[in-house]
Amino acid sequence: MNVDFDPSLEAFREEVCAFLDTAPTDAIREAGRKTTSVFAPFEATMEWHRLLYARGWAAPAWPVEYGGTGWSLEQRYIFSEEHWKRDLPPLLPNGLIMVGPLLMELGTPEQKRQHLPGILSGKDYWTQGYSEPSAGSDLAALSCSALADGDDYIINGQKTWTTLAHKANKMFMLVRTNRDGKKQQGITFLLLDRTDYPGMHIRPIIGLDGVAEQCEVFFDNVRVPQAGRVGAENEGWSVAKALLKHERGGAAHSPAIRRKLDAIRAAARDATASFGGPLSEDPVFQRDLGELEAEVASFEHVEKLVLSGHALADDPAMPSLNKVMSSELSQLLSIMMTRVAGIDALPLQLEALEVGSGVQPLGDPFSLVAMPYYLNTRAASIYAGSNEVQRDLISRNLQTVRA
Amino acid sequence: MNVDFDPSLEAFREEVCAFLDTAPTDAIREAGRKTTSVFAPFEATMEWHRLLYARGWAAPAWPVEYGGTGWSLEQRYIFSEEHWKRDLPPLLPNGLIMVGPLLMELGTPEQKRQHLPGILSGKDYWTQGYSEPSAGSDLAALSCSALADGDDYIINGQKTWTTLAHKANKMFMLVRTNRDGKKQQGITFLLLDRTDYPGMHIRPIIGLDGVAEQCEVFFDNVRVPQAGRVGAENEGWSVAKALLKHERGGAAHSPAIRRKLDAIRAAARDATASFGGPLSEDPVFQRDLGELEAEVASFEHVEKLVLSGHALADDPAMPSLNKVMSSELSQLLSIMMTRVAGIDALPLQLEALEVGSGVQPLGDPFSLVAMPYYLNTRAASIYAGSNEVQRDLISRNLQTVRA
Amino acid sequence: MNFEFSDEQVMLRDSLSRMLDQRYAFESRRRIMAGQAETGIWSELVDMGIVAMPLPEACGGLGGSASDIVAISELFGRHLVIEPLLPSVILTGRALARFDPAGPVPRWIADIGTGALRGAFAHEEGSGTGASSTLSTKLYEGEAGPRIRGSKKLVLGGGEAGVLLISALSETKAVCLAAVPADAEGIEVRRYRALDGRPVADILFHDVAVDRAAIMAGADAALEALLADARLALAAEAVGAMAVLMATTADFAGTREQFGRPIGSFQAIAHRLADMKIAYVKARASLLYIAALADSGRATSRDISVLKAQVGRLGREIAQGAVQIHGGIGMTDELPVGHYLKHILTIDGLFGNTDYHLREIGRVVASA
Amino acid sequence: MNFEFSDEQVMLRDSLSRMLDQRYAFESRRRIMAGQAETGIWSELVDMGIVAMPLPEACGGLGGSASDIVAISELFGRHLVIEPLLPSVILTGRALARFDPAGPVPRWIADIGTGALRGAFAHEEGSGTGASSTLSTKLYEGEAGPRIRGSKKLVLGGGEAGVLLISALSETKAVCLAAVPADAEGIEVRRYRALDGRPVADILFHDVAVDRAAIMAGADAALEALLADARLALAAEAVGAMAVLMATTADFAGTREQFGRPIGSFQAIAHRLADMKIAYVKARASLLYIAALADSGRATSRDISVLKAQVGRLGREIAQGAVQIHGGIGMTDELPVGHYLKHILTIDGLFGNTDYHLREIGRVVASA
Repeated sequence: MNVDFDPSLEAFREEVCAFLDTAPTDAIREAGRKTTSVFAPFEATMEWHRLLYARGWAAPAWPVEYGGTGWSLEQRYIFSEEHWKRDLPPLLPNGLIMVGPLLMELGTPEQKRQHLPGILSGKDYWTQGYSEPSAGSDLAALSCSALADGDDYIINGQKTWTTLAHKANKMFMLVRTNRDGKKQQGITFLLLDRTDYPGMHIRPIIGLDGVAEQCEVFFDNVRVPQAGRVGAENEGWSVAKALLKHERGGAAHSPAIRRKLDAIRAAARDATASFGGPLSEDPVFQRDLGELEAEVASFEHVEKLVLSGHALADDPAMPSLNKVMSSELSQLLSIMMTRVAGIDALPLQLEALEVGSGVQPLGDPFSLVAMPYYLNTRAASIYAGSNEVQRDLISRNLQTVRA
Repeated sequence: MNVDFDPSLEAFREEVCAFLDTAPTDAIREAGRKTTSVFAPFEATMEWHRLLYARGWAAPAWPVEYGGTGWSLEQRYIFSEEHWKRDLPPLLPNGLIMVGPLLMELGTPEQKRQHLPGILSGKDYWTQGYSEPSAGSDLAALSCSALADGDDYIINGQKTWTTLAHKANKMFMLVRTNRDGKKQQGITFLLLDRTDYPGMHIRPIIGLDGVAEQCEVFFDNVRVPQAGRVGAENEGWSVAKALLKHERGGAAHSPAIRRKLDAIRAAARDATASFGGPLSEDPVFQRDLGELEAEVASFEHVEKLVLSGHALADDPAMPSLNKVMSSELSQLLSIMMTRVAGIDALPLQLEALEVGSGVQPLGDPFSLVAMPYYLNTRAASIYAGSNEVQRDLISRNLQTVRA
Repeated sequence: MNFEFSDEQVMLRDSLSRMLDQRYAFESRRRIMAGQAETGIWSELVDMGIVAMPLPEACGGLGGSASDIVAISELFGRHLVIEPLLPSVILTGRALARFDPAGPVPRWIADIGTGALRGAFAHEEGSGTGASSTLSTKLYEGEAGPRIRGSKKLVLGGGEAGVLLISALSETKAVCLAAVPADAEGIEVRRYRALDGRPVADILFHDVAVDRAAIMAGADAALEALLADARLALAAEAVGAMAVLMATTADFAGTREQFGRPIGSFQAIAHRLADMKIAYVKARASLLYIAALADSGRATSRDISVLKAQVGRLGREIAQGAVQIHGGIGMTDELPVGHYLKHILTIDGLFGNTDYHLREIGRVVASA
Repeated sequence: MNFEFSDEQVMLRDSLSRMLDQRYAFESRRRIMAGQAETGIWSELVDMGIVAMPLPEACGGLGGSASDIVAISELFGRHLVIEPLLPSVILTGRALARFDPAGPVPRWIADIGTGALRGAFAHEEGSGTGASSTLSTKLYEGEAGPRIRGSKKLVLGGGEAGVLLISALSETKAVCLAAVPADAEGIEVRRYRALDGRPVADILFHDVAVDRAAIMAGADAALEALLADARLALAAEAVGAMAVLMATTADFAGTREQFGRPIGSFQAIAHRLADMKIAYVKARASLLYIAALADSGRATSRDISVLKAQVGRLGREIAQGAVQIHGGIGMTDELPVGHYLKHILTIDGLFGNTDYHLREIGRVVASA
């Protein structure tokens, strides 16, 4: 056994640190500190995307031929660790982690040529049009339809939970092209090269945290080119499954989670316990922190075993295991954040949360983000396949790895 | 609103206390202290049953005409409270709470005459023959058969989890008399006036806690009189449901639970915390004790509301709610007991646990019972309708009481 | 024993429910909170006698008992009512009624009872516990009479109040209560809204002069009573909110279909709903039992802590379950679900959260 | 990074597994424990090199690493093996190898390595934490040389050992380790079994004379290493036990039918099994990661505490789930399930339980 990253990677780590310490603008750093969601504040994060692109580091997971870094899994872990340690905003995932890798696998040469450069450079932002009001966990029940008409499709229907659709200029979506047979059949995967087609209407939805992160998108006879279809007509379900593989096989979550725990520890040293003294010295807090630390550590260990290529990585339930573990750890951490913030978590401070608003928060920066993060993170066990669905999947793969 | 018992009951309480303080023998008190199950040590508990019978108090819930006390619900609660406060062994339930009240409701005059006196006096002990290896939560799947033959039934098959069958001289059971139709049909309820019929074989089962509390009973062409049938042939399922109503409508559980918490509090004052000092002054222990206290208090409040005739008592889910709450509280308390006992809970001390063994335990009496109680209490969420089944039932009655 | 509301309480609850159903439905409330609709709710509450209810009869009130407060507050919770009954009447009004009736105090009480004046209780200084041991606001003897110096946070209704009831320590470290007009010199108010939309304020007292007749020295017991009232009323609000979450989530799970059947027919959802019901039954039983105890004057601080801790813990369990079962739609501002969650979380944070009260219970119980 | 067992470790595990499958199946174990069968297991373990494995090469051992100990101990846990590898070799033998090689010590180590002698580590005094700060056993200078006075509890294999390794405080309160023959005058042994059937003993030391050559003064680091070994080996046993519970419970749920279908097809059971798998994956990942850390000499006491706490907590979750899913049959002594539960609970109680280690972690982490 060997617990270390390849020692040659220390030089790499230093190179990463040097850039991350100097390149981000104040607005980018502010956006990082005010990130209360998987989706960091849009404008500043896209600015950071473009700076990383200029450095050649926008796509750690992409192969070099498409402008990626060609980094190993270990390098990517190191980059992620250092990125999180500095509270920088994570790049928005839909292009880089979802549709980009999908196009590399299944896109036509023309689709790759047309879309990959804009994803890489941060010129374009893609929203995901999957869920519908009646098709959530049961995604295959979707009914938003596309009717072939010449070289086009005509789309009618509605999508919902289209994250940041109001900021996006591109959209990938699933549409129903056939109503016969099993509901997983008759679904087609489409790329929309604009989000302002005539007949498209985007309505932002205010979330629990007071922020418009999600949207509804309505389609009223929207005519889009068939050239945007990925894979064959009616075979979009398998395209979506291929995309899911990329989404879930993506970056490690533990550096982000570790960072939240570090923020909690730091805040606890400044906070006062209910019964007096620094919260960090309160035995009850210490016990609960100890439990969180143990859980975070075990999650890191799982991810590092997977990263190292341990047999655990081949467990067919691993994507679901990781999703449940990471989402529920995030939720536990978010509760602990509100607990450490105490009553300073109770003011509603939407303006102070906006990047560049210049509004001073009532409490400290940690308390400012605690409750919005808690509220936003309630969704972590709902989106991307609810945790109930994930547990169903895990329960179908109960064998344990012996090696 | 009014929170008090009827003030006139104080005299009653004093009368109860006076008897409970003086009547029990040393063996009875020892049995109470060594009770680690719903089923207290058999011999001493039956001795206590007979002493209470002599005082006229064996059956607080029975009507006077059958030799019961005729006490109100409040009087019964007071009796139970004082009984538990003194760590006396609870009387064994199968006769007094289950088959006795059932016979009052559905038994023939002859069955009442034959069986009720022995139940009341403690001469007889009844075991329950319901579960079978393939019929646990799904009790209606039972297959142990009874074939009518003249005035008799001939029984073939097997029962399991027949508590204390090896100590019992009577048995009530469900048998299959018809295999057609729905499985709930074709079941018959039988009383066996002996447990030593030719062809009956009783095998005690050692439990997790090392004690033989449960048994298997095998029937090989056992001939029993049809006179023992309660209700009509093939209608035993509704008889069993009537019995269940008595079982669940029975005594309050909160006095027993409160008593366990009191024992924990007392033990914590003598125990040392991991980091030094009395455990009772340890902040982490205090927080966990506070949570237990709050849960116990809420459970008491639920039972007192039900006792007072509050609308909550009419909630059709109340028996299931009470079963889940009381069983899971018992389990939480049992875990806390092992925690307070610390390493003194780890020795296996079967001999010291026997009433009258005279074997000194390695640690204190609290530590002696902590682990056996924990182990035995794992069954609380399994027996009498597993908690999974109870939650199914609760989920069918989700309306809440407004009054 | 009897834990039912009295006939009078039931009648009052019925008419209050009717009024709130009509006037304070979720969409109306949204418009009211956005300042898009005039609210006449407060004056309706005055007309119904609800504003005067918590005050002693000697002060022109209706002598409301603990269970009266619970009866009303539970309905406030069901409707997410943010009218200032709690800060103005239940806290400030009832506390002022314990002062010597001298100086401006009787007039303030009378005006609070008619709804003409609003009061607020400026107590919190940051610990979140409500414990008097955490006070650092000073009541001291200035050159021209008593003055108050200190800062208070998260004062419910503090921005709209005409009179402020302040907790402070005297120069001998004795707990005092003092009342001042909100427009007195040296008072600096920063208004904002709490998570659940309640108007709150941080208030600085820069050596504010206090009328000697508006001071209660040796106010430990009065403060304890005040905190018990606050916790009881808030707990009732929380239980009211839980009832709505329970009912709407059960309904939703029974009608929302995924995979061709109601999601409530999936055992994972069904059992979570069962756990929510268990939580609700416990919380409501404790509310009614402890209200009855309080009516008889026998609710200890341990009992109040049990109630506050249970509604915090069980309320969170129910609210988080409700959001999860609603799925994406439960994450939006458009549905009431999230507002109830935020209401319950806000209540948990006021006058001692779950964790604080559990430790208080443990402290008392372990050594008892 | 690499967290797989080496080829050598895999080979050793394979042959050990084969041996235990044949010779230590549940029914054989039951007979062995009831004294109804002769066990040749210990001598087989000697022959396989497993007894010598944990000892340094300089002492005639095979220089086993932390991951070697984990590789073996995990299989011991899978089979509920109660042979004294842990007390005799991993604890006593390895610790004695850190003593100055003088007096009887080298001979004891050699005999432990051949299996001819058994050792036991007499450390626990009642706190259950393993912390040296809780020691009160005294090592003092008597008239005719050093002596030990004190009492120890729950000494694993203490009744069968020929040599006892004792932790004690010197007259200057320094932590010492000392070894004495178990038949020395003044040693009083009370044998019993722990919950999981392990033979244990309480041992009183009535001013027992100690060979000065068998004392290690200033033994803080040695004791820390000893405790780390103990915790790592016990954690590995626990993870082995969890694996069996996970597999047998999943199998049971897939075949046991109620209501006309396998109980594992009910979502409540399926999700509980899913949670058990999550727990197992976490516990095993931490075991392998921290074993690798220990191999490189970089496992801190925090890491060891994380592992011990996780196997305690997650092990209990899995074992309780296994009993519940098995239902009535899971409550019997006849099925292995309950024995694994008791094994896991016993492990949790040794050298610091979950609660203790979580607090230790929190203490270290909060101030770091």
